[in-house]
Amino acid sequence: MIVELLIGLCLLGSVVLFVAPSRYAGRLAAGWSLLPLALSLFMYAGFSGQGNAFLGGQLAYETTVQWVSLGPYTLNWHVGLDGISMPLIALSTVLTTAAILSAWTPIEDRENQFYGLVLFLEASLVGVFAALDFFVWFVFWEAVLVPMYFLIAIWGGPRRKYAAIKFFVYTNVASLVMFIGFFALIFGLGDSIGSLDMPAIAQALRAGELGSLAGVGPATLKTLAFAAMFAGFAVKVPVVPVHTWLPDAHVEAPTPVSVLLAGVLLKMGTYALLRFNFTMLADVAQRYAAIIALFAVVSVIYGALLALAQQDLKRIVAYSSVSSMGYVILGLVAYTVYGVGGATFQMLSHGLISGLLFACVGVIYNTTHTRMVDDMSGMAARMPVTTSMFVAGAFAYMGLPLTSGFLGEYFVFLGTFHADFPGAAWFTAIAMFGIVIVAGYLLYAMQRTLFGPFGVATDHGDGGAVRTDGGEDADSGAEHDIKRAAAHDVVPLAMLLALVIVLGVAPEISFGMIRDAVAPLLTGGAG
Amino acid sequence: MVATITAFAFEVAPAIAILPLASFVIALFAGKYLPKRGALAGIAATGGSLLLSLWVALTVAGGATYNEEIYSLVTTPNTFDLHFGLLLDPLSALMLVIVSLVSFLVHLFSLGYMNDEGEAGLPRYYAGLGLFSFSMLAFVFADNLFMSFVFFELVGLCSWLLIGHWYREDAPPSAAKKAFLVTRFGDYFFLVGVVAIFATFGTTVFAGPESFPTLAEEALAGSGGAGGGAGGLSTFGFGPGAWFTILGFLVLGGVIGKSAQFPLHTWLPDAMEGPTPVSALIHAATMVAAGVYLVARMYGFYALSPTTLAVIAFVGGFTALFAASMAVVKRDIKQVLAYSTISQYGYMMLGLGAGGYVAAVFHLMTHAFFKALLFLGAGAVIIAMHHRQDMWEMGGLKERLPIPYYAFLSGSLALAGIFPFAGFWSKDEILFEALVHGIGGSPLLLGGYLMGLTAVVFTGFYTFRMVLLTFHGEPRTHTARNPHDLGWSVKTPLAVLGILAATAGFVNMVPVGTILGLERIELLHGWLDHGISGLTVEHYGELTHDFAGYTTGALAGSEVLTVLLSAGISLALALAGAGLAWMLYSGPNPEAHTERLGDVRTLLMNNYYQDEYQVWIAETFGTGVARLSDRFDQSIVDGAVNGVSEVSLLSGDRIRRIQTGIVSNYATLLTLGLVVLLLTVGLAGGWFL
Amino acid sequence: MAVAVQYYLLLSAAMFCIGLLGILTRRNALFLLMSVELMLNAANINLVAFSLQYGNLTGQVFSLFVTALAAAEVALGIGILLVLYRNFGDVDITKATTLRW
Amino acid sequence: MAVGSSVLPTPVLQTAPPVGDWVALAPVLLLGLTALVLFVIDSIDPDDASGGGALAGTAAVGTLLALVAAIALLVAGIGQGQGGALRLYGDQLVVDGMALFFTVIFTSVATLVIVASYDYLRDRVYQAEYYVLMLLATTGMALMASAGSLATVFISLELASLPSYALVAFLKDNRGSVEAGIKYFLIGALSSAIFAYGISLVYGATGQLGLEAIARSLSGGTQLVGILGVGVLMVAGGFAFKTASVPFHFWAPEAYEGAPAPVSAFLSSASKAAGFAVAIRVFAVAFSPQAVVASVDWTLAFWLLAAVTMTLGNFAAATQDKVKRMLAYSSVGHAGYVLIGLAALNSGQNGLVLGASMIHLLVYGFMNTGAFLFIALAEYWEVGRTFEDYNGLGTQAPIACVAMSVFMFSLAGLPIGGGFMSKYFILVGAVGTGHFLLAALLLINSALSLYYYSRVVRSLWFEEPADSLDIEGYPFGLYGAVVGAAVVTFLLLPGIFLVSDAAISAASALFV
Repeated sequence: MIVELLIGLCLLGSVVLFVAPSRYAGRLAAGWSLLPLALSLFMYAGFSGQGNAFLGGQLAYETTVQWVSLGPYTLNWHVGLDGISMPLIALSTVLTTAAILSAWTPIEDRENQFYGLVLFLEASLVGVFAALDFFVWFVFWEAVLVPMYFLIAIWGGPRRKYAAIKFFVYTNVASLVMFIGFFALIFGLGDSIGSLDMPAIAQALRAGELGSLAGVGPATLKTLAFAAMFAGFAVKVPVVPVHTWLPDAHVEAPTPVSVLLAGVLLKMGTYALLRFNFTMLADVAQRYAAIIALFAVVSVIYGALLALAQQDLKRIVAYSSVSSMGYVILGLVAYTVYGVGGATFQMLSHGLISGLLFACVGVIYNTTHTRMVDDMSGMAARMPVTTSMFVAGAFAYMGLPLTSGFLGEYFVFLGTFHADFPGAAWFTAIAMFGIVIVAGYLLYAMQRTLFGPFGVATDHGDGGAVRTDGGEDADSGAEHDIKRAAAHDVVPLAMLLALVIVLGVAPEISFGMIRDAVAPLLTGGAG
Repeated sequence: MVATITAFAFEVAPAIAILPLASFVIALFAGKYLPKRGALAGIAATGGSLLLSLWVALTVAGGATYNEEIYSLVTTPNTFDLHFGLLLDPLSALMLVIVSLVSFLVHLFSLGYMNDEGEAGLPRYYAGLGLFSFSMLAFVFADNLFMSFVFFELVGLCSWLLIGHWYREDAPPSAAKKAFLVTRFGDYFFLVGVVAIFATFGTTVFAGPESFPTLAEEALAGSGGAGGGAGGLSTFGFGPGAWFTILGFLVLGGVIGKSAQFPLHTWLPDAMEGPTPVSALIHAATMVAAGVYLVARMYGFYALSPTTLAVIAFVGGFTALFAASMAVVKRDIKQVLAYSTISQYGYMMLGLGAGGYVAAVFHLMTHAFFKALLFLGAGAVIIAMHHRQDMWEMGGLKERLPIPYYAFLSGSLALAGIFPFAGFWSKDEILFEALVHGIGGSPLLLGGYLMGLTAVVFTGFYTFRMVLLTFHGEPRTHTARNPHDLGWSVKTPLAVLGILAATAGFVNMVPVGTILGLERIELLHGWLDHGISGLTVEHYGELTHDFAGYTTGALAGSEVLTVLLSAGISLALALAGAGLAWMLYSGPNPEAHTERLGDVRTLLMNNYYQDEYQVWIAETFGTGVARLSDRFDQSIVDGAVNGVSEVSLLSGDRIRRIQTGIVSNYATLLTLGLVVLLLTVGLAGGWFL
Repeated sequence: MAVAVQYYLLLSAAMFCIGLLGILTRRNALFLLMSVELMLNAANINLVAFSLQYGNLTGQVFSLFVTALAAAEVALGIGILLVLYRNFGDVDITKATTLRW
Repeated sequence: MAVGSSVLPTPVLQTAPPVGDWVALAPVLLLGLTALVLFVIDSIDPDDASGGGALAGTAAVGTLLALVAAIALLVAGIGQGQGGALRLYGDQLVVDGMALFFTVIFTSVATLVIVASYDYLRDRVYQAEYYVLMLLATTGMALMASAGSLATVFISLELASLPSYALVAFLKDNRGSVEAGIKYFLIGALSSAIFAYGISLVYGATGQLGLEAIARSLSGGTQLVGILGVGVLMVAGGFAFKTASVPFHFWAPEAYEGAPAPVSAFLSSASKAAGFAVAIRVFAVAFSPQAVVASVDWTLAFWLLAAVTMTLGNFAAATQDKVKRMLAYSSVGHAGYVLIGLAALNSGQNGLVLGASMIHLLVYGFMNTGAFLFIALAEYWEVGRTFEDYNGLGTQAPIACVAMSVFMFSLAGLPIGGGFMSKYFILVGAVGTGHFLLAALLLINSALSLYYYSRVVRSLWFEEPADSLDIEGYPFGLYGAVVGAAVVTFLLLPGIFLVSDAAISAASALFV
């Protein structure tokens, strides 16, 4: 019942916040979010699952209750965790707390609704990672869209409505495509399953029990369903060329929401790919590995190139997320311990690091009110701590050793280079070039914004931008209204950075359970 | 008892790196509350590291070695093992001493250069130095290539941090970015290499029977050189020989970037934007040495591939000449030293490529001392000159700064390769190795030799041009007449290094040994020839002989003659270069003769337009392609998305026009619809047949 | 059995089509009501004819219902027609086009 | 409302206790009786001193009682299980799970609409007639769901339709209402003529009007394929009119837009459901034999209707300026979704696909009614009809706007309400029967619908209110109905099992 407790806590918090007075909402939300955070860490510490949830592993915190019977199928409330979902749940709770803290400064309107939606989002995210019944999972999967839509559209930037509806419709279409693909499989399985229990489905599919549906033979059905599901999840990840909702959503979303969007929402896509495409239809994934890898590599390189062309700090990080998520796909397709495990680890790592970077951008934006690289320079002089965090986060993003960013990418490379599919080494080698481009745009952005002589172009002045140039003294910032960030702005940064380093030095904390859950995946796909 | 103590030295060896890490943490978090802003912690830590390193070196000298795993990052059964470990053998012990010594001295020097000058951001500075020392030391004792890569990258970060120390100016952050990016470009290949080595051998351990050089050797030996099977190793569709060559090249990418070899050398001169002690420590003595050290570390692997060796030698020789020529015209004292550093690392690469493993390590050691010395000397001059670095603003500092002068002179003589200073012995040995292997059947090496030899002239010239312009003649500016006073913290390191620059060469006097027949005088050779089997000079010699076909030749069949001739030629050329400098720049008021070079000067001042073409490449293939992609993304990819929505809405607008508001039309459409339905179903059901 | 059932069918079809044509071409609402009556009675003819054909009374009874409902429909229709006239001043159904698209 | 709070058991397997006809028909009788009582009240007190309270109260009690009765019968397993459907009056009426299920929908919608009408009709004349007409229409719908022969189908359909025409034109002085009324009436009259003619042709081909009798007669095939085929399609046309399916939908946007909003709610939810109820019964019982489908492929007809209906409805809704008209078109679109259930019949998953359609109709009954009642609320406030007029309403009336957002997202198929479950159940059915093209169309339309539904949400919450925006009063009845509908809509997401099992087993029972 502990998973239900976790989800319930988030939902309850959401309700409480909706009725709470705006004035106290920030503090209340932060305090409340510690409850699920603590609970999830407690669950993490006491995690006892073994093996892969979908492949007959021993689940932790499992509950099954019958819910709906839909014709030939039973829908159960079935939740449970394995070594893949547990870290992602912890990631969700951690990032939610971080996002709430980093929202204190920028969110000044309808706070109670904001935090209520964030906690609702948290509940949905936890649900996505915990659910084992398809329909339960799908409810949470779609439920994520609603708070996100509001969060972007109400508290977002100037083009927030465009971005919100784009995100909304785009990802919804994707869900439907995936849904159709998945149910084609379910019906293809015929009588061999009686519920929408995903582990049962996965095992049935891997056991080769797929029949034909509407005159389509099992092999073709499988391939088509794989394609539909891949296309659906690819939007969420996002994989080039279905990525264009992401930069808009990121740029327009308020920074705390970007933290969650990049940190957790994108992981839903790769998590689902791992669970559905790469677990249930492992044989198809292996047959078309080279094509999938091609998508991954294009995402990596093309995403990085796009990031290189951007001027808006958030757009840079947004496109770089496209690039980083490409690594995850590449790792998944490898079907090696390091490949799939590394992909999962990279999900965690990228969640923390991109969250950190977005939060840093947010802290800077809070005081400068611009995110354009050209509009500011020398922020380090005024915001030394934030700058340090930004630098650390950026280097972690570039894959600096002893941060989780390095290990995530390294695991993936290691796992993919010797994978079985044709050209694996070449794909990997090309994808690795991403580490050079990522260094290029992040270093460029940092050099331009954080270093050099201090100055901020503000558009407050009449008739064009006014650049204020500061002196050498760090303490004279007050006159330019560029102040050191408040403690509550920095705490989430420090929290995330600490985790990035801890995972970078002691990856076994999560890689252990990930590996344990991934290992069964690598053997015995359907013939 | 002895065994216990031996073991104990190795047990505490991790502390060599951990101590500076602690100083990093202290400086970072508590630096601003400490009396010297973290300097003392750094000095204590690196001092401790130095002592421990010496202890380890002594233990290694006693014949013990150590090759153990100490921390496992990932415990993954049945697949690649990612761990940190300790490989303590003569090579790493030597390097540990060098690194911790220079680091210690630089920390000391920084008291004078940074603290006394009232610089801002000292905790950050000392934290950077501490982190660097930690990373570098850990890199040195790494027992596998993965760990090497980890710390290779970390030293890159430190380099970035420290070059950009004065971040409020425009140039340092830019230089830092460039340094990191250029080395990152090299590291990309290194990363591919590490991963590929993992994929090929399943391990990246340097030493032992299961190490990758050994496995590679066995694979090649087993398959008779090239083609055929590779002892169960996956060679990705290549023959083992070809594949190992590719692997070697990949790792070499990182080496070329880090050790600033052509064509990835362009970052190093810019890196001089950092504080001078940093230049001394990172961009001269240690970090830049990481590349060369890495080649030496896995020499057993490189020795298997003649192609790789030839390329290393050629790149090294070319870089030595190329960089030296640019140093000739520089005005900034640190720029001269920067190009000289590139040039000297070129020599080391030449040595490694030419099969002169001992020579290269030897030069690595002597260079660490004399180049650190020169940089620190330059630092002392810069302090004295109130942070002016243009040599044409100096002059006549000899009388005013005697200790720096003599120390600097010692370093310069070593750099120029003048007998009997350290550089002479080591550089000469490299050239000698290239020569003998060149005439012994690998004529390609002669090309490297000739380039190295030519560079000797340039080296002699620019070194003495620098000395003369800085210290001799009449002071050319007011500052030069009234230099700043120097404290003990500046002078002590100079003195120590000055002595080492003069004497370090005596550890391996090959010419003397050969002539006198005293093998034992080649101490370094002996030092590197013991320790873990497979990592010894003798073994490397066998490998280069068996796999790369290196055989020692001799001029006129006489080894002694060859040695003498080689040493004599290089000394003569060095003296010639120095003499030319003396001719041109001695006297109270030297003139700038560089004008006479005309277009060549422009070319040299612009560094052969290396920066320009690299920037052009980066702009075209990086930014240019990025812009194109962005435009493509906005217009085509996103345009398609928006297009779909626009088309939908437009068709929605059209469709709703069907509803004209006139009910007769509705009735008509309704009837038509029903008729269509009837016809469709009727046709499908075959009613009309 | 005087007349074969298919002739009734033809008659009813013709009536139905005439009624339909009336609906499609007329603009006066009253004519539309009449046309609908024609169509409904076409159905009635069928019902009665087939009732005879099959020899059960179901069709005949049902045709009574249809007739009754047709009457009710017309009554209601005329009521709505009245308010239409009151609002638009006309019984031309093509004039009432405030709601469209 | 009451549906959500009562637990329907999983299919009852034992034979239901024998009950009298009047018990089985209790909901229908209650509805009819209430209409008569309202006549009486109006005769006694023509001016209604209570301002409509007595009338609305009586009507609401009547529909509520009918609702309770229907639920009770459903729970008791009347007409379900092994005993099969209860056949009354010579098979003219059938009481089974499906009939009761649909009765629950009609009575729920009617209750909500009547409660809301109390405020909407305040200070208007002819209130008694309004409630009587509504009750009679509901009675007709309940009878439609129970109809056992084409004769009762036709009569009950007209009983439901005729009051509806009058209701649409209820605002006699409003040109929109009257215009909507005449259009609705004319199209309705044409459709019922086509329908009657279709019945006559089916009678001609089989000699029967009873549904099961038709099935028996057709099970061996027929010589008169052409006559039967035209008849079947004309009958389908009649249902298409009732369900507002293309091309019989033309009345719908006008009628829903012009009619008083509660009437729009009633028509777009209950009337549509009634059309589907009778269509499902007729096609599942009378025309389902393979012999019929082989020569008269009415599933193909419904396939075409579904495809065209959902596409036209959603695309036309996408660019509307007025919220009510948008909802009207969206209602057409939803008819298309439900039609998938009919199009996918005889593909081996009858219980699932029909059940999904029925569940969707039930959920739709709440969410769509709620949405139209919100429009009624807006009309009550006189804030205007376009999207822009709704700008910033969220700040003025947050509770109602939350409710409206629930309706919109639920209609769009997001997991904020039962609409999510039912829409995806339909999609499951479409995929499970191999109708991938329909599934793809559903996908496209669903995406588009998300766009235009969220326009409402956007107006309510994201836009700045116009300066003139000022609402007076929070009418209790309207609010109660809107919030009640929202609560049920929301609860139907986790509580979908309360109705899904009943729906699917009721649908399956048709084919036993």
